Amino acid sequence: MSLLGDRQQLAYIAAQAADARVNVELETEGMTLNIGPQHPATHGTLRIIARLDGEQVLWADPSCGYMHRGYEKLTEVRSYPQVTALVNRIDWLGSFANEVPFILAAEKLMGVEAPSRAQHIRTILFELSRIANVTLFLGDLGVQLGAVTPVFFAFRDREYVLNLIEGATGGRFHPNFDRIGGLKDDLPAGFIDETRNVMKKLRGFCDQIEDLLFGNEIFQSRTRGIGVIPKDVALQYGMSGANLRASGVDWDLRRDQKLPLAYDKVDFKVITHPDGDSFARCWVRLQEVRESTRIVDQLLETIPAGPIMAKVPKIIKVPEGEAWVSTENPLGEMGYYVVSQGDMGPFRVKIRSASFNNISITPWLLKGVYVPDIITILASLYFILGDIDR
Amino acid sequence: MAKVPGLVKGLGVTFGTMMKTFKEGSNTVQYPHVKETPPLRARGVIALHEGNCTSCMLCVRSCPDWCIYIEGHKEMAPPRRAGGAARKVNKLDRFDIDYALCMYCGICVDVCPFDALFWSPEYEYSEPRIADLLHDKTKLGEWMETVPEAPELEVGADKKGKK
Amino acid sequence: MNLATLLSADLPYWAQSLLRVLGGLVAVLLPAGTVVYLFLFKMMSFMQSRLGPMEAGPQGSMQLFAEVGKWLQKEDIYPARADKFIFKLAPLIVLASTFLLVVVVPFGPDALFTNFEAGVFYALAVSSVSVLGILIAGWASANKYSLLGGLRAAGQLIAYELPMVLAVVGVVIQAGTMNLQQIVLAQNADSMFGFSGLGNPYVITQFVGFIVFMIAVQAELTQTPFDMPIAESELVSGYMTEYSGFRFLIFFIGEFATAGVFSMIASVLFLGGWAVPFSWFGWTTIDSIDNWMNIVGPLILFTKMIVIVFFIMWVRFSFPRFREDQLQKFAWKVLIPVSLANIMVTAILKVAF
Amino acid sequence: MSSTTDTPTETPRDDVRDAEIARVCSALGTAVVDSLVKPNDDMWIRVTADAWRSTGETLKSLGYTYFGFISAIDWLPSPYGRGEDDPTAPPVERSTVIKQGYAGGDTRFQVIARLVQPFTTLGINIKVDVDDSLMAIDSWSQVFAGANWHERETHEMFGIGFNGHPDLRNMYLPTDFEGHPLRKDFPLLARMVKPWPGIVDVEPLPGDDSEEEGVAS
Repeated sequence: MSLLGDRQQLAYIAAQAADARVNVELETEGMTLNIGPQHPATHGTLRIIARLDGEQVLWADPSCGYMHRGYEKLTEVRSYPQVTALVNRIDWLGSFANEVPFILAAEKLMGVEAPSRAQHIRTILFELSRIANVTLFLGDLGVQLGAVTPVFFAFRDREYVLNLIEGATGGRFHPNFDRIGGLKDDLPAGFIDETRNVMKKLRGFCDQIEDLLFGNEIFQSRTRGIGVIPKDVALQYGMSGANLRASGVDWDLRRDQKLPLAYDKVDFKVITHPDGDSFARCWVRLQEVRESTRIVDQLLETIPAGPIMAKVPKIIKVPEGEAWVSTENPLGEMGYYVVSQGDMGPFRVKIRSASFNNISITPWLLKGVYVPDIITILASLYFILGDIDR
Repeated sequence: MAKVPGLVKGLGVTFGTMMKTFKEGSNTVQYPHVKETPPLRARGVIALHEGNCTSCMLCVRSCPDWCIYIEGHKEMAPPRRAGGAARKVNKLDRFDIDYALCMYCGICVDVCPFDALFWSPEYEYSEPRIADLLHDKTKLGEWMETVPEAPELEVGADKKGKK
Repeated sequence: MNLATLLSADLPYWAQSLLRVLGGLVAVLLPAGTVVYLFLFKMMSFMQSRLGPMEAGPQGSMQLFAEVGKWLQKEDIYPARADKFIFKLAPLIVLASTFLLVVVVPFGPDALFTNFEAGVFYALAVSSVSVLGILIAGWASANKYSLLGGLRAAGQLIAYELPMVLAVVGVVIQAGTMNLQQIVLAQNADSMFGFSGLGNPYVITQFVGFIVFMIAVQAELTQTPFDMPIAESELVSGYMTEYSGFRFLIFFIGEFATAGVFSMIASVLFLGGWAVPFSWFGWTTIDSIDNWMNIVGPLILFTKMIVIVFFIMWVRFSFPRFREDQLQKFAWKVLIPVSLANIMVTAILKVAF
Repeated sequence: MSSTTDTPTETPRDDVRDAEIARVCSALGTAVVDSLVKPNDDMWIRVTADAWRSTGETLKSLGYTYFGFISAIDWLPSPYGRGEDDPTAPPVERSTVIKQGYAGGDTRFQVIARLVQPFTTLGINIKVDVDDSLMAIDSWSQVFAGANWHERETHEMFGIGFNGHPDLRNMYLPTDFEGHPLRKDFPLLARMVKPWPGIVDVEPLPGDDSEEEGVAS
């Protein structure tokens, strides 16, 4: 299938407008539908105000803030270790991945670098949290589209990953395992073997989901050609992660950016899809779980021996400066702009979360679709409310 | 070769899972009857070894949620060696952790310089009343029984490290 | 003793009526309960590799009663701006259509409520009454989601009534009667290509009609992949959003009782109903059937119903849902032409042989 | 190009970024007030407020097509510290001297944006001073569609206006909310409603007010 550009998006909208013309001739009245804040399809509390003509959306306006916790303000009264515990909660499904860019930014300001064993373990846990996060996405996708079963498979297999994370870090959802200069603790014995088993199970899960959902003709008819985002629009809106790669942009911060993580030691493919529609976004995520299991498998082979903490003072004061670090999180590019003025805590932290940018495209994207497509598009864009509102 | 339609494959997956559940049992456990053991490192509840606490206030001051409350007073203790001078020690009057506020970050356990706080994987302490989630020092002390040994470390770990 | 004589001669009219009412209740509630426990609780859980309810009764078999008890305790809430009279009426209409539907189902040679000549016609007509209930439920709730759900249901059920009727026309042509009892007899007395060991269940000769009928039933019952009127993830619960407690329970019973009753009708039309092939016992007509079939017949029908509901539920738990316009396209562009072609072929073959 | 004085003295050269910042600065001309390269790390430029919008357009044409974020920094040190003061004690004196960050600055508020060249991941942080009396700069929402929501958020959190923005409604807070939460002089209520438990100290022995360390056994 060729790249669906702007023209096709317009044609799609035009075709739907033609369908809607009947209604215009009948002079029907529009209706404002309030989707949310409490709605099964909004992964939390996103509210979408949609003006409808029949079941067709004339315009839609997402209104967030129901889960705004003011993290940028809270960081200003907390010390660096406390902020680490805090940023866990931004994207609560892949929380370890939130710590890493913040810790890396702090390390950059301090001029320390974690020992290679710590970097390695960080990368493993980073990928595990990506798997835990996207696994749930794949199940939830089914629920959004009306299939009840995939979500239970997703919970079943995510549980194995969460057990691994809990076994290593002590926290099931909020590990708080990173420290400036390394990690809190080393891996417990047996972690490597268990992880290998779990990765095998997860590849099985991917196959299952592919058979159950992605190969399903109904699923394909629901997602193909729905919510097409062309490449340049995606870049303009600052979309990131799988949403960007599904629009055919071959850009992955894991590969393209030099960070003190172990991604340069593994061989992995960056998955892209030319279509830019909902199906492409879901498909890219599915393939990325597979790719992540491969990354973890490779990393497990090569964990170097050694310490897990660099030499850092007991009471951490970060020197003055500014640093920006972003990583390829499960939801997309997650970055922290940390401004330090030499205190125990940061002076200002700008949290650039992926979902905020990803979801800001919705007013543009939801024009002219049907009500069920709102759900498809929101599900495929994959946002987490904590990541939008922070 | 004709491809199996996705609809049929999907039916196959659910049917296969049903058969598997029949034969091998489910992936869930029946919670109150069967309990899964959490990993040794699991952060379930914080236990207090009262004898080690010197009420140095470090945990209180590093708690991001302000959920630990300590009160103490100084008193004279008998000398450690015979003939030595009497010592001034901090005596702990109150050590409360409000689990309704705690966010289980583990910073207090990390900063404790005298090994008075430990994580226990115990998790069954929900309460009908939110005020009952404030655990005082006797209750925190009771959790000490459930604190496990730290797990062995994976190969390649730097063993000399921590407790 | 012949059941027919028991019903017609020996009992006074009120006792007959009472018996019929009790029979109707059993015929509606028993399938509903079985379907809910066996499929909604247990099969769904097993397909999702969990156990489902386990605490109430052995293997959770009393769970249904626990749920009913829970619903009955709940406060009867209706929205402030709801049209209260029809809001309360709506669930009853839905349930009534189920009861009306079960009336024509034959359970045995004599065990039937009515021996209605135009039974097929009546069943298809009465089954659409539930649309009225759903539509007014959606309207009276004064809720936009409910309204959308109700309208979707109306559009969908109208679209699917037609393929269903057309699919049944094939059966009617082949059997040469619209009486459901006669259709059962025709299937079991007949033979396929000279082989009478299985009778002639129309699921084989009318396979296309069977598939179309089952798809239409799936849509009629608003089960996934055609559950747009309910659509938890889009419309919260569609027309049921505002219902709670007892009224929700009625909707719930209605949904699964209708699933059971429609499966009975499907097994009557396509699987040979309550009977076994006549050649097994050397029967020829309805009068020669042994009397014990009045007891065994309902059990046979019940088994067949379970098999059909199994397929309905299996599909429900496996598939995502269609979009409303895709469903309409599917109904009008695929199902109706297919069933029309089926009618033509059946008619030609009927005339030819 | 010129670097500010606070660059570390002995650092490795970063030819890619040096060349890049030279290219950017020559394209922007007089709009650039200051610029800074941290080798192998990042680039900063500070532009004049008048040229804010044209900066965005120029950078977009230079290949910085990926929109990172827009936000602002309030450089005023917080008058409340970390909210750990003793309410009974006399108020703590805190410095109100503004210490600016990289690429300098003259005003209390600075808007910062980040743009990235896709594929090379070469990013640039653009800062602009926001005049205290105007409290507004031009909007980027016509340049980068994604800037729309970021500017709304910045407006809400800092009270900085964006001229030409289609719709500066609040994103998070109620419409009638007063104040701009991310300004440093906006108190964080969670830290005001109860005193810090860390204020209390171990009660000394009666009649003993010498500061002494607790003795560990």
